[in-house]
This record gives sequence, structure tokens and C-alpha cells, in this order.
Amino acid sequence: NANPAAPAPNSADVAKGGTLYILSDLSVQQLDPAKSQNLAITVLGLVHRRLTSWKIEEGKPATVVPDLATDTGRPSDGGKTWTFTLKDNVKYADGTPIVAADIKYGIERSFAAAFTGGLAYHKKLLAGADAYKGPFEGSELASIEVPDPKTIVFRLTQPYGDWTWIASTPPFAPVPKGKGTDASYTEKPIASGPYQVTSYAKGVEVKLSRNTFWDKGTDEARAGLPDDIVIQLGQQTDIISQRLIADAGNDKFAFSVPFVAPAQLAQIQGNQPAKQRLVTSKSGALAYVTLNTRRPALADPKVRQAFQYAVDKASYQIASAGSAELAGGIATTLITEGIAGREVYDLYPAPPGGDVEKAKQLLREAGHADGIGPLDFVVYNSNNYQKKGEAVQAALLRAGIKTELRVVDSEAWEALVTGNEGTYDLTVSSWQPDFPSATGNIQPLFDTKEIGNGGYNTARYSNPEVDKLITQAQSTVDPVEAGKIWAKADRLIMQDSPVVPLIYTRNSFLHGSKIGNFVIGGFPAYPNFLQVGLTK
Amino acid sequence: MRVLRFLAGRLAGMLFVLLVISLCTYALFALLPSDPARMSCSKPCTPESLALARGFMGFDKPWIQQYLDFLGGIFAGRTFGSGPTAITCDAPCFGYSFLQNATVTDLITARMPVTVSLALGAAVIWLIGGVALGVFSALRRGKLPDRLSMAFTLAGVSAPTFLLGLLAILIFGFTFNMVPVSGYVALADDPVGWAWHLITPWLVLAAVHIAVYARLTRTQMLEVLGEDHIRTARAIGLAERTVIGKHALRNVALPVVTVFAMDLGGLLGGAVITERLFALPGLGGLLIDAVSLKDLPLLLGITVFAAVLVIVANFLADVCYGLLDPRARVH
Amino acid sequence: MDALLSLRDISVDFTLPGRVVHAARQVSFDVARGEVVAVVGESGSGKSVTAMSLLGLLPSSATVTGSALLGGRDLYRLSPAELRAVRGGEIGMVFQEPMSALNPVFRVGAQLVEAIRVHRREPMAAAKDRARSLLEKVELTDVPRIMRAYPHELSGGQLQRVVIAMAIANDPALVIADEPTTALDVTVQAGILALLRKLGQAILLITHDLGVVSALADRVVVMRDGEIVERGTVAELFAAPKTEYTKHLLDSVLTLGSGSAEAPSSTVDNAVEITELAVSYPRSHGVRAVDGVSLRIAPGEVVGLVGESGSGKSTVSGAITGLLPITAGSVRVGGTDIAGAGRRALKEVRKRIGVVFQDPASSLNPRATIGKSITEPLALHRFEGDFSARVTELLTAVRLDPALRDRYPHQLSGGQRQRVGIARALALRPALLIADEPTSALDVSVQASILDLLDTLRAEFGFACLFISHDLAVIERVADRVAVLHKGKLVEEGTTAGILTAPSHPYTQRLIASVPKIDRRWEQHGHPDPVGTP
Amino acid sequence: MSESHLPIGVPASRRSASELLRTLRRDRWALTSAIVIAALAVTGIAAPLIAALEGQDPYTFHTELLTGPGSTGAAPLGGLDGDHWFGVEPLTGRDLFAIVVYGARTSFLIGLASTAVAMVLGVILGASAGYLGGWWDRIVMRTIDVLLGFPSLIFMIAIGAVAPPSLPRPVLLVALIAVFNWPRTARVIRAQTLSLRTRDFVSAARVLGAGPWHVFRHELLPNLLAPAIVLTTISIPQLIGLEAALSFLGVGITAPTPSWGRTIGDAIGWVQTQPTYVLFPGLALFAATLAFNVLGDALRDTLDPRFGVRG
Ligand SMILES: Nc1ncnc2c1ncn2[C@@H]1O[C@H](COP(=O)(O)OP(=O)(O)OP(=O)(O)O)[C@@H](O)[C@H]1O
Ligand SMILES: Nc1ncnc2c1ncn2[C@@H]1O[C@H](COP(=O)(O)OP(=O)(O)OP(=O)(O)O)[C@@H](O)[C@H]1O
Ligand SMILES: [Mg+2]
Ligand SMILES: [Mg+2]
Repeated sequence: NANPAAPAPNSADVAKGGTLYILSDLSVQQLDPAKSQNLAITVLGLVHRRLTSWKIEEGKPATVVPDLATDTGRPSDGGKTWTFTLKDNVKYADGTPIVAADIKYGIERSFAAAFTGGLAYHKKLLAGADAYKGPFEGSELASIEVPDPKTIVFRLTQPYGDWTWIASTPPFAPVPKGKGTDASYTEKPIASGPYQVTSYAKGVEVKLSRNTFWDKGTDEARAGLPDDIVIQLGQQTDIISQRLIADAGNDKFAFSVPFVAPAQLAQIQGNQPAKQRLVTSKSGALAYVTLNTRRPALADPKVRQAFQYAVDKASYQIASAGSAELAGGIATTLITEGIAGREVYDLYPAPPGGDVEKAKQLLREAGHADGIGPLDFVVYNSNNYQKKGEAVQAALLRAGIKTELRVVDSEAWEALVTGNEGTYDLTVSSWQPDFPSATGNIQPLFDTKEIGNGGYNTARYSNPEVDKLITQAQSTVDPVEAGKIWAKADRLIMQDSPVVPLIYTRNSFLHGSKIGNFVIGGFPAYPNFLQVGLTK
Repeated sequence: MRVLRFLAGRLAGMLFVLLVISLCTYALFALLPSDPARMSCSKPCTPESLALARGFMGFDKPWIQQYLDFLGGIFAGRTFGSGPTAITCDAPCFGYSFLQNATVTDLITARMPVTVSLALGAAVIWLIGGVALGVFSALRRGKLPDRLSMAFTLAGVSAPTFLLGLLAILIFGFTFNMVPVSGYVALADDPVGWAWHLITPWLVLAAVHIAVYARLTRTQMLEVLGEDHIRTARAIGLAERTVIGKHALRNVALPVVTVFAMDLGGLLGGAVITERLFALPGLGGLLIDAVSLKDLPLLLGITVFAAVLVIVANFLADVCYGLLDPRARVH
Repeated sequence: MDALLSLRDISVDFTLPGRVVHAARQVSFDVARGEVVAVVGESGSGKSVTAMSLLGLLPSSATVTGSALLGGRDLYRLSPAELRAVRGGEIGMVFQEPMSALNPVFRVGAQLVEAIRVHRREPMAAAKDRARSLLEKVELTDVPRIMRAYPHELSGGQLQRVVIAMAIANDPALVIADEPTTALDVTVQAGILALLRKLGQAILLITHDLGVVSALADRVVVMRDGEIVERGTVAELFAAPKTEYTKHLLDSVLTLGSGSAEAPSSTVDNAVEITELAVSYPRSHGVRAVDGVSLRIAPGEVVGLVGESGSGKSTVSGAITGLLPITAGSVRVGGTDIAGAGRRALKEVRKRIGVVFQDPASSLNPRATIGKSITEPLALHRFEGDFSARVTELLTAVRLDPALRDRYPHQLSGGQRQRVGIARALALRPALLIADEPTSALDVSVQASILDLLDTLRAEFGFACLFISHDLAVIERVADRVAVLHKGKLVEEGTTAGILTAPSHPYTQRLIASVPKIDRRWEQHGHPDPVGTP
Repeated sequence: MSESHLPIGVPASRRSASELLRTLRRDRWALTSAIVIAALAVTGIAAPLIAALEGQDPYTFHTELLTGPGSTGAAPLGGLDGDHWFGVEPLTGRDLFAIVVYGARTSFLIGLASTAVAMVLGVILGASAGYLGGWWDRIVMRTIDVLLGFPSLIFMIAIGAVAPPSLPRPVLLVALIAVFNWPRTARVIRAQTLSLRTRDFVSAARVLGAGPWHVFRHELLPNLLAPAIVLTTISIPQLIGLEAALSFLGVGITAPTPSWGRTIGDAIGWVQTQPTYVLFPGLALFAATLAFNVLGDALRDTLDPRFGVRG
């Protein structure tokens, strides 16, 4: 918790029962495991269990824990084969027992054209999955074996140490074989978690109630405290904050899904009761400036290194949330906090405000005594990125780097930076992995394979050495060993300076006065919905 | 006979306009760099998974073909995918939103009552309020009450809707705790709750629009008051109230009705900001979702629907002209 | 004498930017109960302004001083509620320009019913009945249609009678009638005058028609330049006018049989040729306002068009100018077919046409000064020369002060507006003049000047003219030939002398018989019978 | 009838200009408005000079000034002092006075330009449709239907994404705003024209041989000006808001060039913590709107010869 003044969350007082309100800015609540991109600890986790899940504790890195499985998976064949065994007595909300075939079917289902859209890290890893079109055309995926109703075996294309994390992603939730054939499954999914859907009003609200067949004893990830949960959809972010600040009526039992915006953060700082109910993550997504290495102006590493000194991370902090405290600590590396393998180092030491002289000197050395630019700096128009871009722009200008901001719709931005052309010089964005492994920090952003074609290597950075390290680290089953390799890659990349790390973005959330156990761990920078309870 | 011919002509015109609008919307989407299938693409979004999503939704075809499919769907219905996972959308099918898992028609019908409640309620307030203020201003032209009413209504147009709404929520919702700040109650379930939940949004929306009506009424009123027939109305001994409220006002109606039809027609297609702010599940919210999620089928559906409303409203205004002012009849 | 209305030292000033107009000065006279007082005088002498001041109907740019006592109460100092009761209840008002007096967006019937119901709590149906009978009283035929019609669908004379009906709807003690018969042919006029007489109300009659004065009035007040220059009983005035002005006025009166214009020069090509013209209005359910009319006007010829109110005279002129779509037949002006002409040809034709509209008020752009309205045709057809000098010339020719050029139409009197219309029509020295009741609002002396002017111009340029008028004396004075319209059909046509002396159609005969004459031997005969019995 | 001339004689030709001046002299509201408008125009044109008076520019970050709770800089007065006359922007510390002054440049001038273009288009197309009728009317009306029913938001996003950066933004902006705003005016003007076109004075001009343009210019326009003025002046804040929305979609004047609409949009969320942030640009916009409307009224009154009607 970022507020030393605030007392520790009143976890002692939380009790079973009551109705919890979740205020969401989204208008679609996806509850189909094949289509959901939810993290393991948010709404989807309330309804669906998976093979493994996450244990989130305050101030500690997230760890993987067994969920439906008895353990977190047993690798064999050097990490190419993984075996899981299901717990006894795990049942769906209709009372039928959950069997291994249902897990297999759930995963197969995610291959069907009708159910695209979810997390799909497993698709490239499962052997023979390239040509697989899902279970509805009559075929099964041979690389998933179900030798008996309690056992499930995955055969992968390559050794993959993080499979234990992959097994916590939504597609690894069970779907009774043969069910879920139509798109409306998302409105009435068959629950395996503590809650089931009682009503689903599109764009308005989703009501969850207890799944009586869920057994707390088999689940170490979920507390299942409230009796009922109401998810209010399509709420305006500012209004959510105002409601929670006002803390009236049912809003006492509510918390916010979207982050609290800077303006409200400022307001809350002056409001003692609300301030006690503001929870800020210790760390979070890496915010960074991308330098498009394929552009002539930025091709020279020396020029790119100048950016490391030219930026003003302090003003970026302020532009993001008003203060360093609320915005998040200064970043100098790529692997984010709360993830195994992270090493702290700083290749370009400078004060938070940057080292303009050093930057100028580097530029001079690179033959740009008069500065460079104007560079095409694209930013997208949500999450305050325009302001953040302006802060970066103003900082770069001090060192003679001229930029022109190009504001685009966030979808257009996505298409531009992940497209094949790559016609931009700079952009600023942030990145958070989908599961707490350094793979998620490095591979999507710096692997040569991820340039264009929808990949997020927006710096279009390509270094064969780095690519090799990535493959090597991914196939290392021992997390500690893998971590070391990732750390090496991290350093290597930073030497080439394709990106300028700015901060580890903290996220702030507000909750009502009757909410307890509202905890944000080291990773991810989101509250753990699964443990939240109401106080009496 | 003439009336029938006129109606048929207008109807053909409307259909043509709808065709143009929907065609342009499709063409625009083709222009956009973003891909409607992207929102249904898995994460990570590999080219293969994108192609899969595209194929299922029918976005892999050339846009003109997609457009023709859309038109065909209206008459023959559509089916997406095949086998047990196929999605059918019965005729008249105005598209299927893959992100919301529902036919566009269902989505729109579900949201319509909210938007209609919001728009009509607000319209009544701003029409009556605006015209009344306009008349009041005209009669006190140049005096302090005139200027004050102008400043008051202009504050409404000058302030962004968002700010007005936020302030209304903060003041009436939180500070005085007088009205609910969000949500919608169906009229049929609880008429009082319905009005109670809508009163603030109505006022906010009305505040945004009232100025145009007040100002138009005022200026037209001044125009009309100088005409000879007003003198006659006074000479037969009509009360000033009747002279103004009936004889002059009727002559003011033309521009006011025109603007009203446009505003109402536009609003029925969704009062975007107000609906979002007050968490009213109306068409505006749906439209914003469609835009930000690049939900092409939904967007097209709402666009066509909203366009129908705009066009019909304008048509009704055109019909009204002849009734309100016989000289304005188009022969 | 028991004065119903007594005006004392009424002065009306208008404040215009940079100057003050003294429209009426120290006007005082009385009207007794049941008495008819005629106010005559030069156009622009303040008659209408004085009358309107009584009901508080002047624009706010006017300052009124003096007092106007109605049954002892000063009209200028009434509370709004009292004033309302007086308006329409105790005093009925007939406005000078009936064509713009009614609200264009309400049906005529509704407006009449409303006028009735303001002052009497009567059920709707009763008020409607009353409205219908009022319309019948003012000799309107086709009452159901008139009730349903909008003002713009009626002819000038029909509207004038509606306005009269409105004024008398509540049996007011006093009727102020400002030029109440300008648009009525003499047969109807006679009926209306008889009606007014019969009602026995006091009437403040403003008119330029001395025939009407002689037929209806008891006493006369003569105004000039805002002041009363003479007053007396009708008999005194006609017999022994005291001032030069009144004498001049009486001398200018045209009476039937006082001679006609010279015969036309021979014809080569017709200026206007109408063949089998039919016009029906969109809402008239196929009823033709004009049906099968054929008429030609030779260059240099003046054709007088007479006929009952609503007989289609204005419709014919509308068809000639191409403003109304023709249902059947053809209209050729200067050899060009109006209906089939292209835009350029039409513009060429129109360059040579001058038109005076029946309603001067609405034919002038309210947003344009008089000067601008008159220069408009000059600018349009690239007139070479000094615009300003030409405007001065034209205004002087129609006997208007050139200083009026900066005024707007609503700042003029009815007769002044009418003359502006004439000046505009003459601006381009047209080859064809279409004049719809061009002198109806003019006092006889100004009218005489205008008619002289037309003569002069005709002698100079030899233009052809269609002259629509209900005043047979004027027709006799200007027209070479006369055409008589009756219910949309041309019933008679011939030389002026021929028609006026030996009419063959019964309508024409009735028309001529009804012309009111100024009886200079008043004192011997007593009150003459105002109704020209057919 | 007689006239007595007051000392001031007015030559007819310069009537409306001099009458407007007279109105200004007489009507203190109108005079104030004219001054406000002139001041804003000067502000827009001479923004750097005016900001230099204060010694600030709208681009430099002053994060050191951002104290207040949470050090966002959000205080009720937002750091308003002798150096920063309107205080500073939260999160960046940029000078708010300079932002408002420079914003006048974008909003006031571009807002005005686009308003003017939209109105001219609207009046001409609306009046011609109403007056000429027939196929032209049908074309214009159907175009209006298309534009009014068109998803302009999508259109602008698309334009924002595909417009080449080389295209001058002000031109693009003015064009876009005008395209989506003329239909409203046009419909109102058309309705008025329908009622005007049968009046005798219009017929009178027609029989004089006046072509459509002449009729429009001399008969219709003077009688259409009143509603046109109202629609013009009332739409100014909306168009300035639209400019902000467009820049948000990447079509407008790019950040960080200040514009009122964008600043107001950014500032809304701060209304409780730093009301001055929204207040100053908001007041500037409101002052401009009010001034234009008051002046519009004065202009209307001057153009209306029937000034003064008895109530
Ligand atoms: N727009 C119209 N719609 C329907 N009927 C009309 C319209 N205009 C005129 N009429 C009718 O056509 C007939 C002829 O009208 P017109 O104006 O030509 O008469 P007029 O001879 O000029 O009469 P007046 O001497 O009274 O002016 C009248 O009965 C009138 O009511
Ligand atoms: N609103 C006004 N502003 C300025 N002057 C006006 C206004 N109304 C009338 N006048 C002037 O006042 C004088 C008297 O007008 P009034 O209408 O009383 O004349 P009138 O005697 O009725 O003439 P006519 O026989 O032509 O109708 C005229 O010279 C006219 O120009
Ligand atoms: Mg008069
Ligand atoms: Mg006529």
C-alpha cells in the first residue's frame, strides 16, 4: 500500500456474506473462458477455476498455486511434457464432477473460429496445434491426452518452463464436454468457481451468486466471501471515483475496476476518509519510450542512448499521476517488479530529471551537434497519453531533440505500431505481462519474430543474440536458471537502447468503506478480486 | 394522389440516403487502419488467429462484398460460421455484433427505451423552456432580463456537456443527495423511479440545447412583432398573452421546428456523453462502444438506425412546414 | 352635442434616426354617437396615424400627445385591460391595407371567430355561425371556402370585406374605417356602405373617395400635412369649400362621363396577347379563378380591366407577369410565350414590364429603403446614369418628397407606399405597365397627378398598359378599351366609351348604375340614397 | 407631413455602418462586446507578445511549482500568483495564462473561420434550395440528410488516421467543421425561405427580371439575416468544442499547441481540486460566446428597420 498514513486493510474484520459491487467502465463482461483475456485474479476467476492459479500476497511476488490440479504441474521430457492431476470432489455449479476431459475440451474449444479472442499463449506451444480447428468439426487435439478422468497430459513443441503459468490462463478452465457451442455461453457459463451467473443484462449489469458445489477446502486461491456479487457495467470512470469518494449507500460495498484518474487522485489526497480507501500498487506496468530502430534518424545506438539521458522521468511521473509516489518508481530495466529474475541495474545513470548535458554530448558525438528532428512522435488518445507524450516531448526538446506529436485513436495507434510498415519514430506506451514471468517482459517486445504482423516489438529491435537468449530462457524449466538468462537478455537489450524505460506504473484503486482484504501484490498491479470480502 | 406521389418520392429518397450512408460507413471502415477483427483476435494476435477471426465474421471479403452481404442479410438473414457453433441472424438481419454476442436489432431494441426516455424528456424541457425564455427575452429586448437569460442559456451551450453533467452529479447527487446519480429504471416497472433517475440527465441535456431555442425564438419573435397582422390581433382586443403566445408564436415556429427535428432526431440516435455519464444503458453508450471497439456490424446497425431517425424527424419537420405556415407549402 | 369620441390636440411624432417626423399636429374633432365623420385629405397627411393612435397601435417610435376621450375616458391613459376591452369591443378598426392585416398562418374563419370570441363568451359553434353571417353581410359569396381559406388565398377585395366583418363583429359603438372600400368595385361598395349606414354605429371614416364621403358621411374633416385645414358638414363642404386645398380636392374629382383618353395609335404587334387563359389555384379543387379569357393589348394602348372583387383581375395580371402557373391557354408578351420562355428570354421580357401590385405594403421589401427599392430595377438591368438623380426624378414625379428615399416601407403612409410601387414600376420606362389598383389609396389630387403622369409618359414612350381598377371614372379617364371580368370569365370588351355608355352585360350595367356620385346639390335633396339600386 | 432634421444627418450609403456605430454608442452591452471581441482577436494575433508581458510561454514545464496535495499542483487557485496570472496547469506546471492566450489563436481564429464557412455554405445552400425548389432542393436536402445521418465520429477518426501530416491542419479543420455544420443552418434557412419566397416583394423582384442570385442577395438575405446571425453566434462554442474533439482524434491542431476546447476538456476532471483550471479558459470561451451573441443582437437590431415594437 502506497499510503503510509492509511491503516492496513482491515482483513481481520472481513466476514462471509453480503453483496459486493464491482464498478466497471467496460460495457462487455466476457465470461467465456475461451474468449476472455482476464488475469487469473479478476472477474473470470470468480466463476471459473483453472488447472493452476496465482497466490497474491502483499509485498511478495506472485506465485503459482494448484487450482483444480493437485499440484502446479509435473514437467518431464526436459519440459516438453507436462502432467496434471485433478483434485477429488471438484464439481460444477450443477453438481456434476469436473473431469480431465472437460479441461481438454475447454482448451480445444479455444481453437474454434467462433471462440477466438482470449489468451492464446498455449496455441503455439501445444504440439500439432497449428492445423487444429477446434472440437466442433469432430477432431480432437492429439497433444492433449486424458489417460483417465483425473489426469491430463500436455505435449509441447518445445521445452517450456512457464507452462505452469500458462495453465492458469482462462482456456484452462473446464467446459463440460459438448457444452458451450454457441456464443451466448458467455452469459450463462457453467461455473466451477465460487460464483455462478444468475443474471446477465448486456451493458448494464451481471449478477453472480454462490455456487453451492464449490468447496473452499479445495481452493487456496479464492476466499469466496460475499454471498452475491453485482458487476455494474458501462460506468463512467470519473463518476465511479466520485461515487466511491462519496461512499454512500451500496457504494460502501463497492470497488473500482478502472484506475483512479490523476485528477481524482489529487482530489483524494485532500480527502482523508477517501484517502484511506485508496489502494495503490507498489509497482506495475513498465512505461517506456519506444525508439524505432529501423528509422534512419534513430538507427545509431549512440543517438538512442542520448534519449536515455534526455528524458525527464520525474516530469513523466508527475504527468502520469501527479507525484512520484502515485505514479510509480523510476525504471531503468525491462523486467518488472514482482517477477522472478529481475535484477536492478542502471546503464545510464542520471538524476530523475535527466542529464541534458550528457544527452547533448552523445548527440554531438553522433554528429548531431545541432540536435535532431523533428521526429514523428505518435501517441494515442486515451489514458492521458497525450499529456504524457507532451511531457516526454518537452524533456527531449531540452537536449535539442525536436518532435512532433501525432495524436491518433488508440485502435489506429495499435494498428500503426504493430503493423508492418512502421512509419513512426517514437511512441510512448506501457507493458504488463499476462502472467508473472520474465518471458512476458522480454519476448513480446524484443523478439525479432514480434516485429510487425501484430507483434509488439514496436522498436523493431532485432538482435540475434537476444533472440537466442529468449529461446534458451523459455525452454529452461528451472525458474531460477531461466531468470538468470532473462536478466542477461535485459542488460543486452538495454545496451542497444531500443527503448527508454521510464517508470513502473503504479495503479490506484478506490474502494468503499465496507470492503476488506483489498490487496494488491507485487504482480500484477491489480487488486485480487478473489480474496475481497465485506466487513461488518 | 399528389400526396401519394410525394410520399413515394420521399420514401425513395430516404432509402437512397440510407444506402449512401451505410455504403459510406463501410467504405470508411475500409479506410481505417484498424481492423474490426482485431478486437476478436486472440492475445497474442498472430496473423493466423486474426485470419481465423476475420474469416468467421466475414471480414475477409472485399468490403464491397461485405456490404452486399449486409444488404442481403436484411432480406434473407445471415449465418456466420458453420456446424454447431454457427450463429444465425434471422431476416431482417441488420448485422450481428460478435463482441456483444447479439444481433444488432436485439441490441438496439433493448437500448431504445432508455434513449427515447432520455431524449423525449429532455426535449420537452428544452423546447418549452427555450421558447418561453425566448419570448420573455424578446419582450424585454435589450434590458437586463434579456441579457441575463441570454447569459444563462449561453452558459449551457458553452460548457461542455461533460462538465455540466459532472457538476450536476456532484451538486445534486452527492452534495445534496437529492437524486440518484446513475442507472435506469424502466418506466413500466416504476414510473416514479424512472423520472427520478432521469431528471438530472434531462436537465443536463436540456441545458445544452436550450440556448438555440431561446435565441431563435427571441429573434423570430422580434421579427414577427413588427408585422401588420400583429397590429390587427391587438386591434380586435386580444390579450397580449394571446397575441404573443398564439399569433406571434405560430409565426416563430418554422425555424424552431426545424432545429427541434434535427436535435431530436440526432439525440434519439444516442445522447453519447449524457448516457455515459449517468450510466444509462442507451444507444449512445452502445454507439461509443461500437466506435471504440471498432465493432463494425454494430456500428453500421446503429448508424443506419440513427440515420433513419434523423431522416424521419426531418421529414416530419418538412411536413409540418405546410401545416404551420401555409405559405411554405411546396407545390 | 353628445360626443362619443372627442379628440383634443392630438400630435403624433415619429423619431427616426437623425430626425423627427411630425405626422399629426394638434388634431381635434368630435364624433357623435351614430354620426359618420369622414376624414379626407392628402395622402400622407396623418389620417391613419391619428386613427391608429386611438387604439394605441402605433409603433414605439411614435410619441403621442393630447387626449382622446371615448365616452369620457381618455383612450391614451387606459390600463391594458381597459384598452383591450375597447379594442374590438367598443371600437372596431378596419385597416387600410387589408392584404397584410390578417395573420398569414391562420385560416380566415378562425381569425374572425377569434375576433368574435374575445369579447363574447359564446360557444364555438355560435361564433362560427355568427362569423358566417357576418361574411354574408359583407356580400361575400362562397362563405364556406372563405372561412377555410388562408389570407393569401383570397383576393384583395375579399380580404377587405373580411377585415370589415371583423371590425363590426362585436357591434362596436365606433368603427374606425381606414379606406374601407379601396379594393371593392362599386356594386359591392354600395352594399358595404349601406350596411355601415344601417348598423347605425358612429363611424370615423378615412377615405379619399369623395363619392363615398358624399354617400355616407355627416361631417367631414379635411387634413393636410398633419393638420386639420377645414371641417364642416358634408353639405357645407361640398357646397362651399373654404380652403384652396379643399377646392382643389373637389376639382380633382373624376366623375363618370368627364371624358376619356384619346384613341390609340394603330396596332402592329400586340404588346400582350392572352388566348383562352385559364388559371386554377392548387387548393381550389379545380375551380378556375380565370377561365377562357382572351385579351390583347396593342402597343401604346391602355386596357382597363374591371370586374367584381374576386373575379380574377389580379390573377390575370399574375399570369401575364409569369408569377402564376397557367393551367391552360397561352400568354404572349411582346411576342414571347411567357410559360415557355427560358430564363434569359424571360429576363428580357421582364425588363420591359413594369408592375404595380395590388398590395403596396407587401410588395416592398421591409428591409430595403424606398430608394433602394426604386433603384433595384435600375441596377438589375444595368441602367446607365445617375441612380440618385433618377430616384429623385421618379419620387418627384409621383409627388413624393425625395427625402423619403431613406425611409423604410413601414414608415410611410399607405398612399405613399403605393406611389413608391408606381415609381418602381416606371423606373425602367417599361413598354408594358401592369397596374393593379394603382391609385386605390390615393386622394383625388394625387391621383390626378399620377394619371397625368401616366398620360405624359404614354405620350412620350407609348407604353401599353393593363389598368386594373374598380373606379370606373379612373378607367374612363385612362383606358382606351375596357374589358369586364365576371366570375373568371371575360363578359364584355370594347372601347371605353362604348362600354361605359352602352353596357350590354347585366353585370356591367349594374356596375355603372352603382357609381356613387358627388351630389353638389346636397342641401336640396337631403341625404341621398347611398345604395345604387341596380 | 413635415420633418425637422436633427443636427446629425446620415448619408444613406453609410447607413448601416454608421447605425451600427450608433448602436454601439448607445448600447453599453454591445460596446463591451465589441471590445471583448476585439481584445480576443488581438490576443489571438499577438499571443506571444501578450504572454511575454507575463514572462511565460505555454510550453515550458514547471514541475517544480506543482506542490499541493499529492503534488499534482492541483490547488484551488492552482499556483496563481504574480508570475503566473492564471496559475499553472496540474501535472505539467505549464503557465495557464499563456495557454489561454495562445488558445485564443487556435480556438478563436479557427473557430471563427470555420463558423463563417459553415454559415456561408448553410445560408447559400439553404436559401437556394428553398427558393429554387425542384431537383436542386431535392439534391441539397438529401445531401443534408446524408450528412446529418452520417457517423461523423467515424469519419473524423478515419480522416485522423489517413490524412497526410503535410496537409495544413487549419485548412483541414475548417473544411471538416464546415462540412458537418452547414446542414443545420441550411435547413433552418430553407424553411424560412419557403415562407418568404411567396411574398409579394419577392415576386416584385422576380417580375422585374431579377435572377435567383439577385433575389437571394437583395430580397431573401436581408430577411434571413436574423436567424442566420443567431445560428452563427450560438454555434461558436460548439464549433470550438468540435475543434477540441477533432484534435483529440488527431485531425485538429496538434498538441501541445494550446486550444481552449482541449484545455477545457482536460480540465473538467479537475473542477473540484483546481477550479481555476477550467474556469479561466471556460470564461474566455464564455466571454467570446456572449460577446458574439450580444453583438449579433445589436447587428440584428440595426438591420431591422422596424426597431422598436410596442409591447
Ligand atoms: N392562392 C390562391 N388559392 C386559392 N384561391 C385563390 C388564390 N388566390 C386567389 N384566389 C381566388 O381566386 C379568385 C380570383 O382572385 P383575384 O385575386 O384574381 O381577384 P381580383 O379580381 O383581383 O379581386 P379583387 O378586386 O378583390 O382584388 C378569388 O375568388 C380568390 O379567392
Ligand atoms: N412608422 C413611421 N415612421 C415615420 N414616419 C411615419 C411612420 N408612419 C407614418 N409616417 C409618416 O407619417 C405621415 C402620416 O402617415 P399616415 O399613414 O397617417 O398618412 P395617411 O394620411 O393615412 O395617408 P394615406 O392616405 O396615404 O394612407 C406620413 O408622412 C408618413 O410618412
Ligand atoms: Mg393611411
Ligand atoms: Mg385583386
